[in-house]
Amino acid sequence: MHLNLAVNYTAVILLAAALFVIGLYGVLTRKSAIGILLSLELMSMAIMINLITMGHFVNPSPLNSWFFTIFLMVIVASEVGIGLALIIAIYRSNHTSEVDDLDRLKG
Amino acid sequence: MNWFFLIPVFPALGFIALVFLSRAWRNRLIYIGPVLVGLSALLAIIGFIRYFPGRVIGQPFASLSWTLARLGGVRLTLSLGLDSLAILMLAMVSIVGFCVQLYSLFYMKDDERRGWYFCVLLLFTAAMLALVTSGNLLLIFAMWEVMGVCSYLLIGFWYKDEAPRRASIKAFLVTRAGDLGFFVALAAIWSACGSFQLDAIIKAAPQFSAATLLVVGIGLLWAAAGKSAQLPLSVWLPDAMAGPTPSSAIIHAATMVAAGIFMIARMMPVISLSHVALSLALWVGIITALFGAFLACFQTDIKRMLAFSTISQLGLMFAALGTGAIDGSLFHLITHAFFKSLLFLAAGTIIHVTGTQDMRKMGGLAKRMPIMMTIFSIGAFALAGIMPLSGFFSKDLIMEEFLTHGHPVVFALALVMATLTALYVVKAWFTVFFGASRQEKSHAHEGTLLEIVPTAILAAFTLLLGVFNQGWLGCLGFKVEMPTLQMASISTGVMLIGALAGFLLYRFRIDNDWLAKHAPWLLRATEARLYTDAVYEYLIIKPYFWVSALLWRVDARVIDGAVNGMVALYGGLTKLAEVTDSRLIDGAVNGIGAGYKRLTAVAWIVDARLIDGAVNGVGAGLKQAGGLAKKAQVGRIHAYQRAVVGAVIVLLIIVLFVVFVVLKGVA
Amino acid sequence: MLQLHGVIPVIFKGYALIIPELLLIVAALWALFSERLPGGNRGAAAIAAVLVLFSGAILGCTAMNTVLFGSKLVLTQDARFGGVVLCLLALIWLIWTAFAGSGRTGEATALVCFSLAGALLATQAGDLIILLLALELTSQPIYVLIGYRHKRAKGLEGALKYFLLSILTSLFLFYGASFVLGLAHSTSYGDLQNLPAEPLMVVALLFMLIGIFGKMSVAPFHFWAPDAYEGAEPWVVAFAATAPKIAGGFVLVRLMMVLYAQIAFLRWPVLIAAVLCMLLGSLAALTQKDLRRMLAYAGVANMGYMLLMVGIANPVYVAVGWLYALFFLATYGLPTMGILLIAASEGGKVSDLAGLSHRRPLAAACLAVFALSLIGIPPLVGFFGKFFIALVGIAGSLLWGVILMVLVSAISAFYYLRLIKAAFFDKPESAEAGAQADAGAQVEASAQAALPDGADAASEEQLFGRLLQESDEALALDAAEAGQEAEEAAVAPPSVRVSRGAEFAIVLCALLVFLAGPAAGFISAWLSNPPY
Amino acid sequence: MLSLIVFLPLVGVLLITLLPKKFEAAAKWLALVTSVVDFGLVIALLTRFKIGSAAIQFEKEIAWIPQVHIYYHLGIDGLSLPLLALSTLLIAIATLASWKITVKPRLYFAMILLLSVGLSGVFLSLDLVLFYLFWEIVLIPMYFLISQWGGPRRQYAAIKFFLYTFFGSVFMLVGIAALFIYTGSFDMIALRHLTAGLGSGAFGTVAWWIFAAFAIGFAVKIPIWPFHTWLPDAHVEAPTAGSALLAGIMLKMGLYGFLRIAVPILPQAFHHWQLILGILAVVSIVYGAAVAFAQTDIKKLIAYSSVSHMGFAMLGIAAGTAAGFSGAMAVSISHGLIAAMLFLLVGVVYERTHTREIAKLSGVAAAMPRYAGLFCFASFAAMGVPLLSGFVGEFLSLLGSWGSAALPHVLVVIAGVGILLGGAYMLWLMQRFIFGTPSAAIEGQPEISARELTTIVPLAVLVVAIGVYWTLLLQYADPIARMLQKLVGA
Repeated sequence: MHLNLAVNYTAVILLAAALFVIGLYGVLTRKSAIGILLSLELMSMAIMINLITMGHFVNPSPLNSWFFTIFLMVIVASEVGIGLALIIAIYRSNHTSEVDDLDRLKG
Repeated sequence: MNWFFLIPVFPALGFIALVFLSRAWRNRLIYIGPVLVGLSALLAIIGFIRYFPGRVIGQPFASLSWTLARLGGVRLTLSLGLDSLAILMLAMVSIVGFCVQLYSLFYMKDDERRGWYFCVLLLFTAAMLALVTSGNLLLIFAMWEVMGVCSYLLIGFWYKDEAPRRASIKAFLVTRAGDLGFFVALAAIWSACGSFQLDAIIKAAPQFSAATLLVVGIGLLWAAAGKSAQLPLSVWLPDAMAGPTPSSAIIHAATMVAAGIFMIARMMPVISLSHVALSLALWVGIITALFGAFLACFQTDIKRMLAFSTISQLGLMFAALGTGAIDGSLFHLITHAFFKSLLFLAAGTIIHVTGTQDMRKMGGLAKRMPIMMTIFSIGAFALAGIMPLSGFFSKDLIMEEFLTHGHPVVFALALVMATLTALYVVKAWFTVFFGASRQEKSHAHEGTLLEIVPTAILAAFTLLLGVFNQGWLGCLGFKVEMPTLQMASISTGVMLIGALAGFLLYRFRIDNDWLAKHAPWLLRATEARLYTDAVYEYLIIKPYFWVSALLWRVDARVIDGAVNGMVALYGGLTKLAEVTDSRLIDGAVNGIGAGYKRLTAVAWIVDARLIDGAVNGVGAGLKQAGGLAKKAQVGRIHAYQRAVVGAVIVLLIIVLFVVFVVLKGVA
Repeated sequence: MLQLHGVIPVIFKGYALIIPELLLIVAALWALFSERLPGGNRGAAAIAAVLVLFSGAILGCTAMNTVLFGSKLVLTQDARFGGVVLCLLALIWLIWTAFAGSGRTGEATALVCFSLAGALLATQAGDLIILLLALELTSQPIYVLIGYRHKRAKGLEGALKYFLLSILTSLFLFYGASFVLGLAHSTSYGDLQNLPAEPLMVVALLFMLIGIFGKMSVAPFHFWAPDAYEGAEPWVVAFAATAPKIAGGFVLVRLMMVLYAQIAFLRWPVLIAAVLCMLLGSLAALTQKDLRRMLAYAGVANMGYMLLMVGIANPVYVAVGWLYALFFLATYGLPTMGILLIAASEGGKVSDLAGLSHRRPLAAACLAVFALSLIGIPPLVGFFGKFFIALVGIAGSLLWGVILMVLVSAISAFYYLRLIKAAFFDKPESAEAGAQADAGAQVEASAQAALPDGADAASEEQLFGRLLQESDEALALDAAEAGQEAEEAAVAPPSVRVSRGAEFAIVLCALLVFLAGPAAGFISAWLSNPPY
Repeated sequence: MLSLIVFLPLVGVLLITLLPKKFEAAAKWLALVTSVVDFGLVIALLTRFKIGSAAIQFEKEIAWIPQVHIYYHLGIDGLSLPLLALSTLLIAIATLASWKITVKPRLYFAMILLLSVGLSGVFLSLDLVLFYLFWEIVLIPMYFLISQWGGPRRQYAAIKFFLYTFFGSVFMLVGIAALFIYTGSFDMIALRHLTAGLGSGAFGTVAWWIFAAFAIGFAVKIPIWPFHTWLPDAHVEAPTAGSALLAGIMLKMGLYGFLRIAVPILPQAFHHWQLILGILAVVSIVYGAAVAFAQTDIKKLIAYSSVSHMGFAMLGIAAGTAAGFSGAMAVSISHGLIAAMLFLLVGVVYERTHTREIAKLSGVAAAMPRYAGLFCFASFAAMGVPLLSGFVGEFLSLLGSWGSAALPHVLVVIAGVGILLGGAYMLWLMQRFIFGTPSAAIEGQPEISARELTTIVPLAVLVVAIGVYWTLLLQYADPIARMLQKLVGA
């Protein structure tokens, strides 16, 4: 049985874009810092999907887009590591990770 | 090099010698003054005799010129020229100067700053001598102003009290106001004929345009009016009496005030080309003459009376110049120099003896100082114009000139002026010398030798110049006949009427106290010098104080503010842009309560700030802008994120608009 | 026996390009484990300094082929200049830390070396993937560095803000890069030239631009900079405020070189950002109390000047514009680092600098040199930076931009002057400094000259007077802020000793600023036509 | 030779900085020696200078940044020689006048020498960028001089001075850049032909704007009327030597800028600007004189009088005739001497009484007769009395502006009234300050000391020398004035 794997690329790109915007909305509205971090991850997932689909158009071979995606995963992973460390340290020092309370630096 | 050019150099050397010394040394060396001026007087007389009978004015026997500078390629030269008018004026100035120096030895002998007095007097004499011999208008102007400085220093000699200080400033400023005219005339002459040499100017004068001639004419007349105290600028002379009397004798009687008349006489070939200038001189002259004579009658201070008399005599000379002929005015200038300086010196002795300048307190001095009385009388009667004395002949010549040049109205006014002159002279003569001495214990005594000799010399000249006028005047190339019998009788008659009126006024004590009862308005008018001072006070001096104070506040507040206001405006505009920008982002995504409260307030602040931005200056203006620009930094992460996303959206819209509307596609 | 001798030169010649980065990685690793290694923390910084110097020398002077890994890394002349400038900055920073670093300098050195490696890679990147990797490698260590003294809540808050906002903008960059990948069918810069003309390309390129702007703290995306820098230590900010921005600048210029065809529409967002930068940056910096916050805004303004050069459309002057944009980045980096290193041992506030000329006259002189260079006073290098921008700006028909720059730099002169005023003429409030009599002037002992009654003195004072005395209390401060001050003061004043080495670093930086001025000709010549 | 004159004081600065703390007092001797040697070099130059030619002499040119055509180009001619001599003389006198500086003397004298470097550089450089470089260098030492050793409100005055001048000079920078774009060169001498070649088509409007940029930069420095508000504050708050230098020579940099750069390089644009500059000049004259009249602080009065005198120089330039240009040069030199003398004299009283309020000072003639004599001499020179240098400048400026086609004659008459007003405030000052009964502050003050005399007498001698023998100054100025008139007239 031969699965018709003809993928409709524009649909996938639109999916990625939708995911990106949802992540963006999450970043803007989530009160807790961890929530924001999650939304950022969501946005990076969208970018990865987009990268993979773009692979189809990369002419010699899609290897480059795969490398791009893998590198992106590594980078986002390290970001999450640093981000969580920061949030935990903030939580420990002033017992809140609510983003809106952290507004001492201004002007 | 002609020896006679040394005449101005001697007093100049005296000045240089004295000016750098300490006060003590200067006071010891005051004798340099009379010696040097005497030397130059001697040289001047020898020069006069040697060059007598001289040629027509303008052809110098000897001249000396040197280049001051090259200006736009043209050589700017200065020159001294000894022509007949120069040697005559040299003689007059140096003789009067010598007499005044001698007299000052007595008058200033116990003043502890006499060294400085003689030093400035020497500079003044040098400047006047240089002016008289100068053949270059620029040199005349330079010496003209140096004399102004000397008169400022001499009037304000006793700087400790208030009156001399104010008088000296007034004198200097009014004469400099006059000099402004000279400045403009010089500028006009330079751009018209490119040289200041008198002969060059006179040769090129006919080619001048009418406008230049008018400007030069009026400019020079305005300068002469300033220096010779003619009506618009006559306010300084009466106050200038605050200075030492001998200095007034030479400055405000003989030389400086005469410099104006002399300069106009020198430049007459140019000025006579513009009839407007001539008639202006005529009428200003005669009105000033009347003004001076009229006020002189009401003066109680002897020096102030003499000052007003000088103003009126100068007015007469000015009017004589107005007729275009310079012989009458020059003749009167020479004679007036002698008898007026004589009167001032004599008045100095009288003041020294009686201790007061107020004539009403004097009286009965005839018995106490017979010699001084005779000398004073010679001067006074010459001024009044009594027959044998020089005053009569010079005034007569001027009267004739009015007639010959067809100015009957001016002639009549001159007659009125002559009567008034006779009136105040005789009145003063009687009040001072006759009647009971009005002082408690009058210790009046005869003048010392140092007072008698100089005044006697001047009196001698007053006598001689009159009778032998054809002689010495001939050297100027003038044909002067004796006054016709008819002319002599008219002027003598007029003089007698005036004298009689003067005696009657004295006899029946119709003086200021009487006036106070009967015509108080007249008394106030004469005291206020017919309100000429008031005109300056309220029209020029007070408004100027007010304007300068206003400008000073303007400068501190508005100019600074305006310059800074611009920046505040600039600050305001940028803030406006940012506020809308950040509101758009926050508003678009979701409103933050606190943010709105602050942002809406901004609208009010914006216009308040813009309106008085001019006032609060760049510091505050920028600070407002800076402070509000900081407002966008609210400190909350969400606000920043929304700002970022908002900016992305805005940029996206703008770029897409640019690409698809402006550039029509991406190609 | 392998012809090692043959191989080594090949290796050396072939892979010379990445040797600087490798050296930095080695330095970083050494610093990480420096507690137990000989030399300890400080030694690590010194070793790192030597290695950085060596890598800078390689980049600057050795002849090497300029393409590596199939044009993934391309060393053109601008990348070489960027490498040298970044290594110089890092060198000065490391020397300072080696002598005056406090606490865990080992970790700080490691983080800085990693970040520097990333920056070098970014300037040499010839491929989107490498660009992504390099930018993230540059900024991630900085997040940690900013939050370095975790005991102070402010530091962490600053770090978090920097972290979240920087990630947000880089995600935009990657999202744009993914579309560009699709459109250009390859990740290498070479293929970016022939992008198809469709709306998606415009959006993609804009997203990439926004990502880079976020890294350079350009105006609409600069919000993280003031808070992040205020939270961090001045000596941390010294590196954080200069290296990533310069790396971002070089990346932007290289992208512009590549995307030259699309400059027609790309220049508009750049110019808008430039205007916003100049206005917002200079005006907000006017009333700042905190030195780091002030320099953050000043940095934004300086980026604005640099963007002017990138926004030139006139084909004749575009190349020269890029060249002088890079030159200007160097003239911005050195003085900023110098000022922050001086402030590192004084304290973050501008008022802490008071009386510096008594305590450290040499440092005060250096501060004057840095401030005057940032104002643009000749003969310092800042003047030549701005003068070249003015020259090329007018030639490239950006007269309005140059006039705005000129006006804004006139305003900027004010807050830089406040630094000099604080260092030289202010009296330090602290008691022990009070002993030195005020150096105001011997006339100070005189009777106080009565203010002229004519002009009311209030208007006079209103101009700058109030700004000067009042600059310490900003606009209506609410109580929380005051509370914060108290807590801030309670923390012990920075216990950093001022050692001779640290002074040497600052003087070295001042010398560079001073000598670079007259040598501007040589530098621009070296930049435009490579000697080898 | 020229580079030696410019950079010799820099050697002095280095020596002073090396002085250890305990030899602080030696700084003033070092500065004095350096400045006197520098002045000696300029006098040597003066003797070898070929009078009567408008060409640049002692020229020296080295490539500095050839890529952008910037050359280290120095040269001197009739215009810059007198100004250079005046600046080196005033630096030497200022060093002598600040003998009593006890606070940080090393920094003080280093700043004075740095100022000398800047000033000589400005007057000698013939490359626009080099000119701008030295123009800015002058700002730094003056800022430090005012804000460290100044009066009570020195910070405010120093920053205001810095920002005003910087604001002006920043526009000049744009002007220089624009000029380079159109002509491709920074060399002042070559630019004269290059701009002529461009004709007045498209370049006409651009030339107008470039002239405007230069005019703003120089106007702030001269200062001309709307940009003058920094001058009174800077003068009042600067130390004695500082304000003597500021008034004596730094105001002339603006005039020099007009005569060296703006007028010869952009003559067509100058025609359009002549009337505007003339009106602004006359406003400066009358405005400066009027506001000076209302002052209660002597230094502020003299500062506003400088605004008025500089107005005359500007009128001379705006006239565009040979006499006008010579007048402008004469005013700049003579005002330099007179203003420096006045400020040094005020400094003498300030050092004794520590107050400059005219109300508190009166009757100086009784207490200090020789001082009073000098002050009267200086005031008369300021009033423009003939036989003193003040008259030369004002007379030539008015002469020039009367003959100029661009300026209406009424302007000259108003300027004449300005001279009268100038006399008014000077006399008013003398009456209150010199004459009258001695006030409490003046009573018993010691007479002017020998040191103070040595700072003032050379200036007085020069004022009289120029006043009497005009060619002493005009032999240098006249060839330049003729050349400028030919350029403008063409």
